[in-house]
Parts: sequence; structure tokens; C-alpha cells
Amino acid sequence: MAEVTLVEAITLALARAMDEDPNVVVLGEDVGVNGGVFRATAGLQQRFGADRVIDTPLAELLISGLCVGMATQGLKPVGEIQFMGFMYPCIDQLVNHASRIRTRTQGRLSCPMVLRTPYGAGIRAPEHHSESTEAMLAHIPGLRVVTPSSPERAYGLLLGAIRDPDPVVFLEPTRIYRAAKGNVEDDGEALPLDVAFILREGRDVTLISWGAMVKETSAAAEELALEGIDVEVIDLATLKPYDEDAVLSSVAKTGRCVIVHEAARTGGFGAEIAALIAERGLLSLLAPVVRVTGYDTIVPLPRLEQEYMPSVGRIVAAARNACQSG
Amino acid sequence: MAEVTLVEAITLALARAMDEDPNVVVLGEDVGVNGGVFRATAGLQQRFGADRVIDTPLAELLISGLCVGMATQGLKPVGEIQFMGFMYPCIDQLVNHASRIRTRTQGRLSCPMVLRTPYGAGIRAPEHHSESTEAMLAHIPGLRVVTPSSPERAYGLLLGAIRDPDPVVFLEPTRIYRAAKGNVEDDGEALPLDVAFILREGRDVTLISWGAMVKETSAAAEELALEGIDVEVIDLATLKPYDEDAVLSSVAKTGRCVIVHEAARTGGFGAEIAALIAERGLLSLLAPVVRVTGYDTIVPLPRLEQEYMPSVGRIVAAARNACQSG
Amino acid sequence: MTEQSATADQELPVIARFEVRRRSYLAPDGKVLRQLPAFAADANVLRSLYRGMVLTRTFDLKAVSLQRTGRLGTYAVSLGQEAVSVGVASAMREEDVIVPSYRDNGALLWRGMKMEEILLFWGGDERGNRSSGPAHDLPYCIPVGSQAPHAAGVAYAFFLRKQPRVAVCLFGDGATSKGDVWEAMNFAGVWKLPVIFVANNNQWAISVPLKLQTASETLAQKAIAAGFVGEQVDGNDVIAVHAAMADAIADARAGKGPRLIEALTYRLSDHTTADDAGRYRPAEEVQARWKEEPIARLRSYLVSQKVWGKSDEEELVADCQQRVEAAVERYLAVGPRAPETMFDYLYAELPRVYASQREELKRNRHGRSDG
Amino acid sequence: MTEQSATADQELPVIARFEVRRRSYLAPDGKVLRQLPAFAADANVLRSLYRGMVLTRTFDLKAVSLQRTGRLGTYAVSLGQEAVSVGVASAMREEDVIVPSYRDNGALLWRGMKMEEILLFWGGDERGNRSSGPAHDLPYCIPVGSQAPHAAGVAYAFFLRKQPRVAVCLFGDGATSKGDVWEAMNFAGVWKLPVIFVANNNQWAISVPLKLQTASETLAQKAIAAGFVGEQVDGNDVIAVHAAMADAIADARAGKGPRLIEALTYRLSDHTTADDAGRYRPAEEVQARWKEEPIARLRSYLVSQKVWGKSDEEELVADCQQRVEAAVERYLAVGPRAPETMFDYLYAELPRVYASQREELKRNRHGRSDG
Ligand SMILES: Cc1ncc(C[n+]2csc(CCOP(=O)(O)OP(=O)(O)O)c2C)c(N)n1
Ligand SMILES: Cc1ncc(C[n+]2csc(CCOP(=O)(O)OP(=O)(O)O)c2C)c(N)n1
Ligand SMILES: [Mg+2]
Ligand SMILES: [Mg+2]
Repeated sequence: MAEVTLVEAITLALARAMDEDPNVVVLGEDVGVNGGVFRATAGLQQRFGADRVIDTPLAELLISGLCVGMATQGLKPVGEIQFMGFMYPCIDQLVNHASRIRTRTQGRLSCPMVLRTPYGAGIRAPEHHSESTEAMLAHIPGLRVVTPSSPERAYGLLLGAIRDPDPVVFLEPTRIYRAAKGNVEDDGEALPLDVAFILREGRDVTLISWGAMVKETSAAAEELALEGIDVEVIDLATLKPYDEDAVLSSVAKTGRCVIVHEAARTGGFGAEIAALIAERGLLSLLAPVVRVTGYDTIVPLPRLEQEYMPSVGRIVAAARNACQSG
Repeated sequence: MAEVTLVEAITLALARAMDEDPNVVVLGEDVGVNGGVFRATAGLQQRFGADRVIDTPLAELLISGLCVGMATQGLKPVGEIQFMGFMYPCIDQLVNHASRIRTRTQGRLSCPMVLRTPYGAGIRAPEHHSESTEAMLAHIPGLRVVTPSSPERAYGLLLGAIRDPDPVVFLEPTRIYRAAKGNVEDDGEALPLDVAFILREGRDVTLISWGAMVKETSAAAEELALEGIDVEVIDLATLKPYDEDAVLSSVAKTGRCVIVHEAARTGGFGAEIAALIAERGLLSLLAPVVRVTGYDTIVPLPRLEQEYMPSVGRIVAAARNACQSG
Repeated sequence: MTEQSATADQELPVIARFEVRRRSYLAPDGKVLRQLPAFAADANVLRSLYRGMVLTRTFDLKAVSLQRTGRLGTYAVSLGQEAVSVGVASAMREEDVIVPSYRDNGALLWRGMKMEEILLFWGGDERGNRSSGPAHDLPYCIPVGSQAPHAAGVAYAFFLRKQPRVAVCLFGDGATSKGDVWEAMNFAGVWKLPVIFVANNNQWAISVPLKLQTASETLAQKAIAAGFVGEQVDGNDVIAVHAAMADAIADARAGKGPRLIEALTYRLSDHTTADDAGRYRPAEEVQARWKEEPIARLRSYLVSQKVWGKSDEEELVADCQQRVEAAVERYLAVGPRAPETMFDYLYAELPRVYASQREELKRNRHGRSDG
Repeated sequence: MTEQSATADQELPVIARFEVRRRSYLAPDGKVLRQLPAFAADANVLRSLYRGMVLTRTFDLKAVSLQRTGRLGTYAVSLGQEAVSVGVASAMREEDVIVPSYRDNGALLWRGMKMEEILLFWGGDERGNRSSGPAHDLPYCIPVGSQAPHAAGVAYAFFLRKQPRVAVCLFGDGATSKGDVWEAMNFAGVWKLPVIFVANNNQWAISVPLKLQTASETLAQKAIAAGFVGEQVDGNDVIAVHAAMADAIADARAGKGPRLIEALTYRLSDHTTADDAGRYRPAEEVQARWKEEPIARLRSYLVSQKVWGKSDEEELVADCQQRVEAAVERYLAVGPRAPETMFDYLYAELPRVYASQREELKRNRHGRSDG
């Protein structure tokens, strides 16, 4: 039991998975000798060899397509896309192949692959390094989309994703790669996919978030507590398929819901959650559902990045409002 | 004033645009001599030459990337992607370039391009020919996503899209390419983008749809009328940016809303509309918002295609329910 | 600053040279052009290749007529390209993996996929892809070129496991314009993977002729960019296709790396049953190409060698007809699928949240209010 | 069936031959290897190329120190590759269009982009890309290789309008693995477009060495796959780069179609300020490469020709220092942007629905409750 950062927890899970299953291979740009631009694969090539920790040519479509081909033959490829902004060339392979091979062959072949990528803004990086377009992926039937918000969940969910028999896109919150620390037991215990984590129980209002924004969302809960507002905080963790029951039962209890994500508002995944509530949780609603999100514009370069991101202040204000109305 | 099909209206608009502006070029696979696999560009190459109606190599990423480059130099490229299922390789160019060039250069360069593609199921075609993933595109800031539901709107909206100074993805409902007929005045009059069309006014319930599903939605309205239910039918037409006011004012009037789209339910664009209502129309709601959509699975091959698509029956039932509850 | 003419280039030292070779044994009339490969001495081998091509054509033409009469969906026939399908598949071993496009019917038949399964798939039913062929083979791929990275991934699995197996990827001339194919070939070159890329150059991509597809004189030379050998073969000479594939596969199996085989042939049919080539292609061009088609060519040779005769031909034709008809009957007899089965292979186990959608389909099964 | 050995190939007739040539004029020590191109007779031309390279390096190194002291974001220096940037840009005309990657600082400086503008962009402010360079030039492109199709599109616009203009696209060795580059080159070949593709082969893609990037002996030969000429130049010899580009651009302008120029050089620095090359690259390798770097090389030649001396050098260094410092001051003096401006260039006109979001940003401008 050691205190590790979120990115170190990723490395632990990868090493554990490669150690327990010879079919697991890691591939991507700079994942080998360099150990990944964020060090997520540090030491893996030295330990498992250049054939299982593959430095690929610079081609994201290739990385995802290789994963599909490998997976059909029983390997369990874990591809790394250096930043989510460079993942778009993989969408064709994800939509047209990875998510469908099982259906297309009616179970004859399957696609047990994981595609990892750091995502989200807040690290003062150049253009395209701050993407958070998880909603595009969470719309794809046959896929799983998972994102951790702590070292513990990073370790357990990544193990779960690698062991899962179907394709998983694993989104790693860049902003808290090192900022988030926690005690991780490297015991090979996976966490379940498809279920949300209730990080804090409360009666007055439900705050739903995932990935790096769980940090601001939890901070907002603390601040609201001081005002005597009892907040329930849900980390959705798996966006596709997501835990509808957790959302509905929490809102049934609180009657108020604030959804927080850093992606652009329109068509973001927060819309799906709000829609679910409008369809099946309406009668328990005491106040309008609120989305606190990134703005509907291009994520600005570092100088304005902070203004773009949902702040603790915006979340607190939204929750406070929700609690006043109704 | 002649009666034409929806695809013929597209051809009329393309010819008109090319005729009035020498900067307009059409490019894509088989758009030239063959006039497009759906005949949407029939006769254009004979009339405007092989340099302005370009048969490209088989490469969708290329088609979208060429459009971006051409557009930065003042051409107004209209690219055709043969089916939406082959548009995924264009997403990188749409997200990382087309939608951002104006922002990236702070107005020095712009990207007046249109990317057309037939979309939707129901034509008994092979796999990948029935995609309806408009929600992925409607999440992209800086982009416009437009889809017509009649020959008149196809003509007017496509002209509007081509004249628009920013990038537009123009989704053409394959299923009604020939089924939809209407009288189109080839007068060069564009229809406004960003605004919804109220196809039918009503007091009891709002039905919102776009593209081919407007057909079933309107048929449902007829059926409901017979039962004395007074339906308002909205064709959203532009999904990004969409006409929030039209949605909210209609729901403020009816208090009931059914959203219909053929795309998979989870994370479909219907979620965004339901979310808007849950946020800003909640108090006027008399019944839960309902989404009548395709199922959260891979669009099946033709044998089960019809079962996958929202039917008039499902829409009617949903609307009837909405009117009974509350 | 001054701009000079490019002729300067000619004075520069050459640092790398490349060449592309072409393989063909039989002339269109079946005459022998050069010493045949060893396997061709065995008449049984040649007869089996011939039977494979005839069965493919018989099946293809039947499929088209089924489509014309509304009993099949859009179908891509391989008319005139049977030597590619059969020459390629016949050079593979059962444990190898084929990564086909949508037009490789003959290859999948040779691999053991049943005719009724092929019909079922193109008839709009995923169950066809369960396939009686090798369970590890990949299914038909429709997004052009997108299967190439899969082939590289499959080959990587063989490389990693040190298995003497080869992946064979088929695609068309149009597909060579796609980045997918390029990225896959480049990777295969770096790792010397056991994968053979086969470019079925039928000279058309729907209505787009080769010269609008690429400026390269051959498709084979595209391998130079990936650092391995490309070879052009006469795609209407099944002996050449089989020989080229046998060589390439043997080398790949021996760890000598990938190869690109350009099989130069011609699409004698419309692109698919949904296409009308008359709109963009002169009938004369097609007529002329019929003289080169692969089946008559091999037959002429077999006959000239006295290893094939009128009775053999009649028997074969009758046999193919009968087998195809029987398969069609089995295809038409396949029962409908329950709507809710569209969820059955979405995931290994259907996530709880989608159970209700599956249930809804089950309920609606017989009573969709709009019929 | 039997599998034969690949040696059979050697008996097959050759149907196509290709070669790649290499251009270089100056040895690392500045000695002349072969007859120099005409323009090199003009000392003013060579001195201006020299000044361009020195200014680029002075600027790059200053940018790194700004980043190290927290006054600039991640920055990609072109240390050791100045001859590529300057040799390429100097062969272009104002009306031509450059389509750069993120590392072509020297080229953009030559094109007229101001140093403070470059710093502003890498300092995290889009306003830097307004650029004082030609308004039609494309901005820095960060997604590797994705700019190549843009260059083809730009060139197509010139072709369609019959303008004697050329698009010049720069990218790295890693980018040649991307399908984007491949698809763009293939299209340019088909239409004989006026576009020059420049592969800046600095032999590393972050930590990935060339041999893991591709198996092709040269990058120049990749043009063979697209049906046009590829040439390798010594990318540390600015005379060679300029000459090769001048020839290629002249041909393209004359309608003779595209060319691929591989400029073989070496990345003497870390990949970017965010990288530590020490993790994957031996210091000795880098040390050895310093002997080949382009600035000392040209200086040696100029000195040997007596057209450059100690005082010239001192003046130049002082001048560059002074210009860079002045630019840095202007950069640091640039005021902040109002948050709501993040909406100002999203569309030509901001759609009504987003007005409220812009307003919200304006309201929060000074009072974000969490500071
Ligand atoms: C990525 C993609 N784009 C477009 C299509 C539509 N389409 C189907 S086949 C075809 C032409 C393919 O030509 P080629 O690669 O030469 O193969 P052939 O059909 O001639 O065997 C096109 C454009 C597709 N299936 N996939
Ligand atoms: C599509 C894409 N993938 C990954 C990255 C991250 N990245 C930035 S530069 C780089 C290496 C590029 O190498 P090369 O093309 O040789 O250019 P160089 O940096 O050496 O000039 C990578 C992987 C990116 N910017 N774009
Ligand atoms: Mg073809
Ligand atoms: Mg490089």
C-alpha cells in the first residue's frame, strides 16, 4: 500500500495486467524507451520487452486499427493515443469496427481492446492538447467509455477495462495525472465497470461529474456544506453504458441535480444525463437540472484556459440556486 | 416551379451556386461523370467542367482536408462523402481544423466549406450505409450541422450553407431522397440557417424531429389529430447551433414534448433538446419529455432495419402517453 | 532569388534504385509465355483452381439474379476477377488469416464459407458472417481500406507468438488511395510482419478510373514507400496469381517480411448491383477486356494440355449449377430473426441499462402498430 | 499446395525502374563538394541565408529561456535545422503559400511573421497567429501531418485559377507515417498540382528513431508511390536546400507538378521544452551531430571565400540579440485578453444562442469567486 499519483496508478495497472496475461500488449507513440510523454508506461518496455511494449510509427488510425486486428486473434492490446486531440483519426476504427466486430460476426470474433488517452484542459498546453470530447465516444453502441477521477479508481478501472471482453476507451484526466495522489494497493483487484461511484452522500442536491472535474465538484460540495447544504457527489466513471439507476435514485432523493463537465455544453454528455432525468426523474425534480460546463467555443490557448473551465465558484453558485428554487 | 425530388433539389441548388459563384467547386468520389451514386451531382461536370466538379481518389480524410485548404484561399468547396458511415475519417479535419481556422488565426483566415453526405437508414443497404451520428458533429464548436426534410428546404438550406462564411456539414436524408417530392422554385433564394421550422402548429404536444424522421413524425401528428390531439411539429433543420427559442416557446405553450430521431438513444441529439427543456422549460412541463429514437445498438442489416427505426406507431404511443399523464 | 530548371537533378548522384517486376505465364489465348512454376505440372492443382473459378462465377451470377428478383440486397460480383480470389486463397493455409474486402467472394468460398452464408449476409442478415470458414478469418469489410490495419495487427499477433502463420489482406485499386492502407503497409515494413497485401487492380473504383486514382505507373511500386517489395502479376492468369502468392506467403512465413502483390485485372461487371457502369464506361472497353478473362484462359491451356475436355466441362457446369441452386434453397429457407436479437452480440453480456430496450423489441415483435 | 522460394522473382521481367538522387554542395567543414548553383555566386544571397539562420537560432534559444523562466508555453526549437527553414522559405515568393508544422519558426520569420507574434502564439494567445506574414499563409499546425491535405487544397486553388503560385508544405519524418500525408501526395500526383512537400528528416519523432518510423531507405522514395519525383538533400547545407527548393518550385510554377524534398538533418535539441531527450538518446550521438550543423558550415565557406569576417559576425550577433530582445519586450508588453473574446472568432457572426455564454464570461471577468 503506497501513495501514488494517478499516472503512477495507471503504470501499476498496466504492469499488473501485462504480468498476469501474456496476451496484453501496449502500443503507441513513445510508449517504449521514453515510457510515454506522461510516463504512464515508464519501465514497461525494459520489463516486458520491445515486442510487447511497441513504439509505433506516428499514426493514430494505425494504432487503433492494429488493436482491432490484434484483438480479433485473442491479444489484449492497450493502445495509447498521446492526447485526445489526436484521437479523432481513431473514430472510424472505433465506430465501424471495434464496436461492431462481435455483432458483425454474431459472436465468432470479438474485440477486447483498450484505447487509453489523456484528456482535458488545464495544463497550459498548446492547441489540441485540451480536448474533452467524451460525448462523441459515449454515443457509440458497442463501446465502453471509462474515466477515473482518483489513483484508486484509475488502477481498478483500468484493470477492469483491460480484462473486459469488449472494446473500452479509457480517458485519463491529464490535469490530475500528478495532482491526484492516493494509496493504491497493487493487488490486482479490478473495479466494476458500468457503475457510478457515490463519493459523498447527501440529501439536498446531487452533483454529477467525472474525470478531472470531480476535483472541483468535490471542492464545491465542501464549500456548500459550510452553508449547510448537504450535497451528494456522484462520479459517473463509466459514461458508456452509464449507471442510470445511480443517477435516478440520487435525484429521487435530492430532487435537485447539477451536472459538471469541462466539455462544451451543447451535445456534451451532461445533456444525456439531464435528458434521462427529464424523462424518468421529472416527478421528483424540485428544481431545474443545471449543467455547469465548458463554453460552446474552441478551448482557448492557455491564457484564457482557466476562464473556459467550470470553476468551483460556478458549481457552488449553480447548486445554491438549485437549492433556493422550487 | 417544378415538382422535384429532394435529391433533385440538391442538384438544383448545387448548379445554382456554381453558376452564381465561380469559387464554388464540388468534389468527392464519383461526383463527376457518374453524377454521384445518388445522382445528386448529375450533369454538373458536363456543365461546369472536370476542374470544378472533381472526381477525387477514394479518400474521405483527403476530401475534407482539401476542402479546408481550398477554403482558406477563398474557394467555396462543397465536398461529398458517399455515405455518412464513411465520414468518420473527416472528423479530425472538422474538429481540429475546419471549425477552428477562424479562431486560430483570429479572423485572418476562414473556412467557408460544405461537407455533404447522405445519412440515415431505411434503404435496405449494406452495413455502414445507415449511419445517423449527427450528434457527434453537433457537439463541435465552430461548425454548423444542417439537415433538410423536404425538397424546398433541401434547396434553400443548401444554398444557405454554401453561402455561409463558416463550415457546414450538410446531412441529406437518404431515405427520402426520392420519396420526398415538392415544388421547388429555382430562384436562388436561400433559407436561413440556425432557425427551426414549425411545420404544424398545435396546442397539446410538441413533436421535434429532423431529416427523414420528419416524415414519420408528421404522419404521427395526422394520426393524433384524428384522436383530437392537437400537435405542434418542429423540424429543427439546423442542429448546430440550434434554435433553442423555438423549442422553449413551443414547449411553454404545449407543456409536452416528444423528440424523435433515428440515431441511437444514448447521447443522441435528442438528449441535448431534452436537457434544454429540463434546464429552462421545466416549469412549463406537464409531462415527462420523451425520446423516441433508434435503439442503443448497431443499426442492424436490412432484415431488422425496420424494427430498429422509430415507427409512426411508437411516436403516436409516446405522444398519447405524454398527453394522458400530467 | 533566381529559380533554376529541374534538369539540374540529372547531374545529382543516385543514392537508391528500385524496380518493379511483372509475373505472367499464360497469354489470353492460353498459350504459355514462359516456363510454368513447379506446381503447374500437377493437373489436379490446375483443375482445382479452374473449378474454384467456375464455381465462383456461377455463384456470383446467381447472386445477381437473386438481387434482380428482390431476394438479395446489393451485391458486388467479382466477374472477371475470379483468378485473384481463387489464386490468392488457394495459396493460403487453413491457419493463415484472410482479411477480405466486400468483393472477395471466391476467396471466402475457397476458405470454406458456405454459399448460403454469403447470401445470408448480403441478404441483410448478420448471421451469415458466422461463416463455416476458419473461425479466425475476418469477415467481409465494407469501409474501403479500413481492413488493412487489421491485417497488420493480425500479423503482429503471429509475430509475437512466433507462429508460422500469414495474414493476407485484399483490397482494390481505389483502396490504395486511403491512408489506412498506407499506414498499415508502413508498419508492416518496419516490423517485417508476415502479411501480404493484395491490390486487386480491376482498374475502376465505381466510376473512377485508375488514372484519376493515382499517378503511379503501377500499384506495386507503392510498396517502395514502405520499404518492401511490390510485384505486379497478371490478375487474369490464376497460375501467376497463385505462384506470386505462394512465393510471397512462403517468404512471409519464413520471416522475410511483407509483400505487396498487384493483381492487374478488370471489372467486367457493374461495380455492384446498385451501379450502372453504362453511365461512365464504354461498352467497347468492356467487350475488349472479355478476351482476357481468366476462366477461358485457363480452360484453353488445360484443353491444350489434354487434361480437360468437353465432358469435364459439362460435368463441372452441371455440378456448380446444382450446388449453387441447393445453397440458394438453403438460403431462402433460413427463418427470420427475432427483432430483439439485434442486442444479442452487442457486448459479451448486455449491460443492464439496455435490457429494457431489448424487452421493448420483444414486446413489439408481432404488434408494430404501423404494420 | 507447394510454396516456392522468392528467388523466382529475379527471373521476372522488370516493368518499372526508379531512382532517388541526393543533393549536397558543402561538406560539414564548409569545403565545396561539387559545382555550386548559380545563385551561390552572389555573396549577398549567401549572407542573407546565413543571417536568416543565425537570427532563427538566436530567437529559438531565447524562446527556450523564456519557457524555462515561466514566460512562455511549450516551445519546439529548430536547433540544427535552421537550414531547412531558411532554405525553404528563401526559395518561395511572397504570393506562394507556406503550410508549416509547429517547428518551422525560421521559415515563418523569413516569411515576415514577427518574433513577438510567434512568442505570443506559443505564449498561449491566439492573437499571435494574426501574423504580419503573408495573409494567405497557413498558421502553425500541431496535429502532425494533418496540414498536408490543406497544402494540396491550396495548390488546387492555384491550379483552378491558373495562378503561377506554389504551396509549400513542411512536416517531419514522423509525419510521413500518417495517412494524411500519403493521401495528399497521391492527390497532388494525380492533378500535377503546384505543391512541394518538404520532409524535414531530423531522424527523430520525439523518442522514436527513424528506423522504427519506416523501413524505407530514404523518405524521398515515398514520392514514387504517388507517381512523382522525390529528392534527398543535405538538410544541413542551406545552399542545397535552397537550390533543391528553387528547382522544385520553378517546376511546380511551370505546371510540371509536385515534388517531395527530403531534407536530411538532425534534431540537436530536445523535441520540445516539455521533452527530455536524455531519456532515450545518447549524448554522444548528439555531440557527433554538432559537427554537421548548418550555421558553422556556411560560415566556414563564407569565410573561406573572404565574404564574411570577424566583424561581420560580431555585428550580426549583436544585431540579432538586439532584435530578439526588443521583440521579447514587445511580447511581454502585450496586454491580457478579455475572457469573452474566446467567442469573437468562433463564427463570422456569433449565433444568437451563444450570446448569453459570452455575456456570462464578460460578467465573470473580474469576479471569479474562486479567484
Ligand atoms: C471508405 C469508403 N468510402 C467509400 C465507400 C463506397 N464505395 C464502395 S466500393 C467503392 C469503390 C472501391 O473501389 P476499389 O477499391 O477499386 O475496389 P473495387 O470495388 O473496384 O473492387 C466505393 C467508393 C466505401 N465503401 N468505403
Ligand atoms: C497527430 C498527432 N499525433 C501526435 C502528436 C504529438 N507529437 C507532437 S510532435 C510529435 C513527433 C513528430 O515527429 P516528426 O514528424 O518527425 O516532427 P519533428 O517533431 O521531429 O519535427 C508527436 C508524436 C501530434 N502533435 N499530432
Ligand atoms: Mg477497383
Ligand atoms: Mg522528426
